[in-house]
Amino acid sequence: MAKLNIVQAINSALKNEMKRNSDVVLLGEDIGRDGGVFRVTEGLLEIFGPERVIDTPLAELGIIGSAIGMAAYGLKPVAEIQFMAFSYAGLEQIFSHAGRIRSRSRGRFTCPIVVRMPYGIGIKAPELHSESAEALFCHMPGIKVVVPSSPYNAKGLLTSALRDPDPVIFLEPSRLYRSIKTDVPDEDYAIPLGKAAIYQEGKDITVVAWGAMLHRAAEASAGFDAEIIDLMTLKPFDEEAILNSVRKTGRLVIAHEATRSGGLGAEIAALVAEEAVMHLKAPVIRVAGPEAVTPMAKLEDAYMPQIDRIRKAFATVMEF
Amino acid sequence: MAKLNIVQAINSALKNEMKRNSDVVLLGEDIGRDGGVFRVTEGLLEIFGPERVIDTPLAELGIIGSAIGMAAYGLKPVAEIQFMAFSYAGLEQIFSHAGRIRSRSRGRFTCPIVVRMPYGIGIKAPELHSESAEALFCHMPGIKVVVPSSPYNAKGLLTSALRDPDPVIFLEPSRLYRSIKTDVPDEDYAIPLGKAAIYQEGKDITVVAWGAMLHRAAEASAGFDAEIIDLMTLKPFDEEAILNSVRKTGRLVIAHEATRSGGLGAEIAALVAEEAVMHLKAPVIRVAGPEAVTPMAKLEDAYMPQIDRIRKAFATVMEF
Amino acid sequence: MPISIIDEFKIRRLEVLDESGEADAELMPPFDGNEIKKIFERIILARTFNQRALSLQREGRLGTYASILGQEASQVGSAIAFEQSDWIFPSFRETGVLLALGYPAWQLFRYWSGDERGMSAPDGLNIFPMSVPVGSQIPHATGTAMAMKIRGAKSASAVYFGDGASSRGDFHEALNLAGVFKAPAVFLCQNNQWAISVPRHLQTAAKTIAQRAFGYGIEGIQVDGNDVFAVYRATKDALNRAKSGQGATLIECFTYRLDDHTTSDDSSRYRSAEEVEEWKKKEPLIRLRLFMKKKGLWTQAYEDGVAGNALSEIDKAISQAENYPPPDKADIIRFTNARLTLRQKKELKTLGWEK
Amino acid sequence: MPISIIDEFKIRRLEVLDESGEADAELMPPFDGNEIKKIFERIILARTFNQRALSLQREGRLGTYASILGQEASQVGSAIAFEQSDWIFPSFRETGVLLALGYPAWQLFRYWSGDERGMSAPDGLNIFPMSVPVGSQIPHATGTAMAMKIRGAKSASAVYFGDGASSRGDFHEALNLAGVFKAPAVFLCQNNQWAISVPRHLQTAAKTIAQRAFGYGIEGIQVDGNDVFAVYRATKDALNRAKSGQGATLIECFTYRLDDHTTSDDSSRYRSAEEVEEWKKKEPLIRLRLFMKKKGLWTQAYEDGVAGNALSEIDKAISQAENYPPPDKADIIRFTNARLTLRQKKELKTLGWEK
Ligand SMILES: Cc1ncc(C[n+]2csc(CCOP(=O)(O)OP(=O)(O)O)c2C)c(N)n1
Ligand SMILES: Cc1ncc(C[n+]2csc(CCOP(=O)(O)OP(=O)(O)O)c2C)c(N)n1
Ligand SMILES: [Mg+2]
Ligand SMILES: [Mg+2]
Repeated sequence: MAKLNIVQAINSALKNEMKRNSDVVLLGEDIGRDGGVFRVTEGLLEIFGPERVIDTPLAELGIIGSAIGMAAYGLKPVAEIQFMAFSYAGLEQIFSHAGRIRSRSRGRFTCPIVVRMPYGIGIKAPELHSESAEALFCHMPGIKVVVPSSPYNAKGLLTSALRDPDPVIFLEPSRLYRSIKTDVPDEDYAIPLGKAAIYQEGKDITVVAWGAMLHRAAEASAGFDAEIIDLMTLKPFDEEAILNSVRKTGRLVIAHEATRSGGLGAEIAALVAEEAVMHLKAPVIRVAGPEAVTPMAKLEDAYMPQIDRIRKAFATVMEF
Repeated sequence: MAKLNIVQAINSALKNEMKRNSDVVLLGEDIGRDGGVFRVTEGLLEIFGPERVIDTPLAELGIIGSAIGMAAYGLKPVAEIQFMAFSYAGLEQIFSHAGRIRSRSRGRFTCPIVVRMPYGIGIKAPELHSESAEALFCHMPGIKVVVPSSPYNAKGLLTSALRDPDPVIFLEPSRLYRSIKTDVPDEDYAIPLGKAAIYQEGKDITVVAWGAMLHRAAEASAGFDAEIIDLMTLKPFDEEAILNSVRKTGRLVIAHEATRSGGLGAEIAALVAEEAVMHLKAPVIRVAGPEAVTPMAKLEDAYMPQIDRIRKAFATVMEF
Repeated sequence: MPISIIDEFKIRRLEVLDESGEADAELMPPFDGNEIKKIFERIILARTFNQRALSLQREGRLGTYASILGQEASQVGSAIAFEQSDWIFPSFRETGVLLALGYPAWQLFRYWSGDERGMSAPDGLNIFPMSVPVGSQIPHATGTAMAMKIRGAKSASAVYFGDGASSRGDFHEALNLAGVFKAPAVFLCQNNQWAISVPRHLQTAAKTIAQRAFGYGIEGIQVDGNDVFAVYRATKDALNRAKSGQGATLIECFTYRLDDHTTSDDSSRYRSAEEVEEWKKKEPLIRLRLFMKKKGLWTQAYEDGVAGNALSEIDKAISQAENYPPPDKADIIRFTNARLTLRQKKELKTLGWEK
Repeated sequence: MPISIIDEFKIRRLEVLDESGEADAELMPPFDGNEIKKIFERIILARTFNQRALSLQREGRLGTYASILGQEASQVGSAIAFEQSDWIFPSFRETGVLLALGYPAWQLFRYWSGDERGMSAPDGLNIFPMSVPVGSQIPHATGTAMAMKIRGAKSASAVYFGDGASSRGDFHEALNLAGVFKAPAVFLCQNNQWAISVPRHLQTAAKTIAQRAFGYGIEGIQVDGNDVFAVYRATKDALNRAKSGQGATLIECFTYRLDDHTTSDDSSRYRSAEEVEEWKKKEPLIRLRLFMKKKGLWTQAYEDGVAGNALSEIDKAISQAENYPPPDKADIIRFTNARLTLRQKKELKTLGWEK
C-alpha cells in the first residue's frame, strides 16, 4: 500500500483496469506522450501502446462522439477532456446520444463510456479552467456523475465507473489533484456508485458536500456537531443517506462551488423539502457560488465559498 | 386588436420590433423562404429582405456563434433553433461566450442576442423534438430564460427580450403554438422580464408552472383554492412572487414537464426551503417528468405530468 | 519560387449507368442477371414501403415520415456493398438502406409510428438507431471504425448523412479524426440538393461536398447518386480501401429528394415544380429498367410481379406493426440505465406503472 | 466520360523574404525604410514583452502565460495590415498582434495575472477578449463580418487561431458560413506545428490547413509565417478581397512555437531539441535583420536602442499593472448582466461585498 495523491490514484485505477480488461482504451488530447496536462495518464502509453492510449486531435465533440461509437462496438472507452468547460462542445453527444442510446434502442445498444475531466475552482489556471457545472450532467437522464474527494475513493469510484454498463461522467477536483495523499491499495477495489459516505458523524447538522468543498465543510465544522456526507455519486445520489441524516439532525447545509441557482444543492434541498420537511428545525442553507460566472485567478478564491461562510451557515441553522 | 395564436403573436412581435429597430436581424434554418418550420417568421423575408431574415446552413453552433459576433458589432440578432435539442450543439457558445462576454470584458463587450426555440412535449414530432431542458440554461450565469404561456404574453415577453441588453433564451412551448388564441394588440408592448404573473388567485396552495404545464395546472385546480403563478421568466425568476404566495398559502406544488431531478422545480423548492420553510404546512411537491429521457410519440403523453397527477399532489398537500 | 504550388487536387465524379440505360463496360460491377434483378427488387421494395408509409401518414396511422423517393439508388446501391460484420449509422432518411440490409419492415413502421421498439435492430444486424440530430451520428462511425482497427477486425463502418449535415461541426471533427487514425470508415453523403428549404448552393459555397475530403487527407469522390451501379462501385471501392488499411473515404452521392422534406413539409413554398420535374426524369428506376430491358432482364409482367410481392410484403409488415401490443409505459423509465435507481422504482410505483 | 474531373485545386504558398534576407522584388510590399523599421520595432517590443512575461511568471508575478517566441512575424505582419475599423478576434497566443495594434501592454499584464479588467480593450480598438476555448472564437468573426456586410461597412473581421483549433467543429461551421454569405472575414491560422504535445501531422492527415478553404468555396493560401512581408502581403490581399466584396480567405501562417506551450508545459516530454534548433535558425528576426542590414536600415546600435526602449516601455507597463488596485470582489457579480437581480443584490450584501 502506497501513499498516493489523486492523480496517482486515478492513474493506478486506469492501469489496473486496463490490465484486467483489454477493452479499456483511453483517448484524449495530450494523454499519450505528454501523459495528460495533469499527468494523470503518465506512463500508460508506454505500457499499453498507442492503440489503447490515443492522442487525439483537438476535438472534444469528436472525442466524445467517437468514444460513443467505440463503446457501441464493444470497447470501454475512457475519454479525457482537459478541463470541464471544454466538454461543453460535446454536450450534444452526451445528452442526445450517450445518455439516450440504451433507452432509444430499448437496450439493443449501450454506451459504457467514461468521460473524465478536471473541474472546479482552485488552481489559478486561465479562464474557463475552473468550471463547476456538474448540475448540467446531473439533470440529463441516462448519465451517472461521480466526484471523488480523496485518493482512496478516487481509485475505488473510478474502478466502479470503469465497470459500469452506462455512461459515467467522472469529475476530478483539480484543486485536490496533488494536495492530499492517502493510503491507496495497489490492487483494484471498487466503491459502489450511488452510495454516499458518512465522512464524519454528527448529531446537529447534516452537511452535504463533494469534491473540494467537502474538505472546506469539514474544516468549517470544528466546534459544531456536524454530520458530513461525502456525496461521491452526484447522479443518482444517495437520497436515503441524506434523508436519514436530516431526520436525525433536523438541519441541512449544502456546500458547493457552483453558482447557487440550479446547482445540485437545489435538488438536494428540494428532496428534503419534499420528503423530510417536517423534520427540519431550521431552514435549509445552501452555501454556494454567487449568481455570476467563475472569475479569473485573482478573484476565484473569493468566488468559492469560504470556511467562514460555511461556519456562518452552521451557526444560523443552530441558532434558528 | 386581433385574435392571434402564439405563432402569430411571436411573428407580430418580431415584425414590430424589426420595423422599430433596424439592428434586429433574424437568422436560422429555413426561416426565410419557408417561413420557419412552425411558420413563426412567415412573411418577414418579404418585408425585410434576405439581409435581415437570413436562411443559414445547417449549423447550430455556427448560428449561435455568429449571432454573438453580430451582437458584439452592434446588431440585435435573433437566432431560431428549430427544436430545443438542436441547441445542445451551441451550448458552448451560449455558456462560454454569450453568458460571459459582458463579465469577462468587464462590460466592454456585450451579447444582446435572443435565441428562440420551440420546446416541450406535445406535438408528436420525431425523437428529440420534445425536450424540456430549460434547467440547463437556467443554471448557467449571464443568460435570461423566458417561457410564454399565451399569445398575449408571448408577444409582450418577446418584445422585452428584443430590447434586453443581454442574451435571452426564448423558449416557445410547441404544444401551445396554435392551440390558444387570445386578443393581442397590434402595436407593440413589453411585459417586463423577471416578473411572474398571478394567473389565478387562491388561498390554499401555491402552484408554480410555466408554458404548457401552466394550463394543465390550471385545469387541475378545479375544486381547489389554488394560487397559480405563471413564472414566465425562468431566470432570473420572480422569487418574491413565489415567497409571498407561499407565505400566504403554506403549500407549494410545482409542475413541470422536465425530468424531476435538477429541473427548475428543484430551485424553486430549494428557495422555499431556504426562505419560507417555516411557513410550510405540507411538504413541497414537484409534479415532473420521471427520471428518463423524453420518449417518442407513442409514450410522450405518458411522460408529461397528467392532470390527475397534479390533482393528487393538490390533494396530498391539502390533506397533510 | 515565391508563389509555389505545394499540392493539387482533382475532384472526380463517377458514373456507370447513363440516363439511356447504357453502362460503362469497364466500370460496370460484375453483377450477374440475378443480382441485378435483386437490386431492382430492393428498389421496388423500398419504393413500396415509402408509398405506403406516405399514405399511412395521411391516414393518421404513422407520425411524421421522411420520404426517400428519388434516392433509392444511392441507398440500395451502397447498402448491398456491405458485409455482415460492417456497422451502419443511418440518418432518418435511410429506409432504402435499412430494408436492403434486411431490417424488418414492420420494425420500421413501428419506428415511424413513434415507438422506440422499432429501433432495436435484430441481432446480427449492426445498424444503429437512425439519428435525428442532423450530422451528430457521423463521429460514431469514426469511433466504431477506430474500434475495428484496434480490434484488428476486417470490417468497416459506414455513416449516412445529407448535404445539410455536411455543414455541421460533427462532420468536420469526425472526418478529420478518421483521417488521422486511418480509420476504416465510409462517409456516405446523400446530397439530395436540399436541406428542408435550403438548396445546396446556400448550404455551402464549395462546388462539391466530395472535395472536403482533401481537407482531411482522406479519399473523396462524387458519384451519380441516381446510378445504382456507380454508387455500388464507389461504396465497394471505399470498403475495400477501408478494409485493406488505406483509410476512410467520403462519397458524395449526387441525387435528389423528389418529395417534400417530410410529411410536415410543403416544398412548393421554396422550390419550383419545374426543378422537380427535371429531376424526375433522372430518377434511378428509369435508367435501371432501360438497362435491364436491353439485357433481357425486364418485362412489365416481371415488374408487376415484383411490385405485387413487395406490396403484400409491406402490407403484411404494416399489419404486424399495427397489431403489436402498444408499448409499456414502464419502458420509459426501465431502459434509462442498466439498473433502476431507487428513485425510478418509486416513480414506477407512484405512476402506477409497476407490474 | 464515366470518371470525370469536375474541378481542380492548387494549394499555393507565398514567400517573400528568404532566410538569407533576400526579398522578392515583385511581391515585396511597398514599405519605405521607416515603415520597415517600425515593423522591426514592433517585433522587438513583442519579444521583449514575451521575455519579461516569462520571467515574471517564474517569479510568481504572473499566472500561466503562453509564449509567442518564433511567431512574431505571423503576428506583427498580419496585425499591421488592419485598419482601425476592422475587428480582431484573438486566441490566447496573440500578444504580438495585440501590441502591434496598440493594445496597452499594462493591460495585457493584467490579463495574464488573472484580472478580467485586462480584457477591456480601449475604446476604438475593436479587439475581442482572447478566447480560451480553442477555436470557439472563429464563428464570432464570421458573425461580425456578416454584420459588417449587412451594415454596408467597408471593414473586415479577422480571427486568429492555431493548427489545433482547425480540428474543431467551430472552424468548419464558421468558415462554411463565411463562404455562403461571402462575409468579409480573414481566418488567420497560426500553424505553429504543435497543439501542446500533438504535432501537426497527428492533428490532421491533410497536407496543409490552407487547402480546407476549397471545401468552403473561399480563398486559401499558405504563407511562410516567419516571413513578415509574406504574412503582411497575404493579409492585406485578403483584407482587400474582403472589403471589395470578394469574400473570405483562410491564411495558414506556417511558423513554429519555439517555447513550451505555456509556462505549465514541458515540451521536452514530447519533442526533440534538434527539431527546435532547426526552427530557431528560421526565426523571423534573423532574416529581417539581414534584409534591413542590406538596405542600410539596421546596425547593432540601432537594435540596442530599440531593445532598450522596448524594455523600458514594458517595464513601465509592468509597474503600472502591478501598482493598480486589485479588482473589487463585487465585480464578480456586478458584470454578470446589465442590471443586478434582486438575488445578486442580496448576495452582495451577504458576502459583505457591497459598498
Ligand atoms: C441538428 C439538427 N438541426 C436541425 C434539424 C431539423 N432538420 C431535420 S432534417 C433537416 C434538414 C437535413 O438536411 P440534409 O442533411 O440535407 O438531409 P435530408 O433531409 O436532405 O435527407 C433539418 C434542418 C435536425 N433534425 N437536427
Ligand atoms: C476547446 C479546448 N480544448 C482544449 C484546450 C486546452 N488547450 C489549450 S491550448 C491547446 C492547444 C492549442 O493548439 P493550437 O490551436 O495549435 O494553438 P497553439 O497553442 O499552438 O497556439 C489546448 C489543447 C482548450 N483551451 N480549449
Ligand atoms: Mg439534403
Ligand atoms: Mg499550434
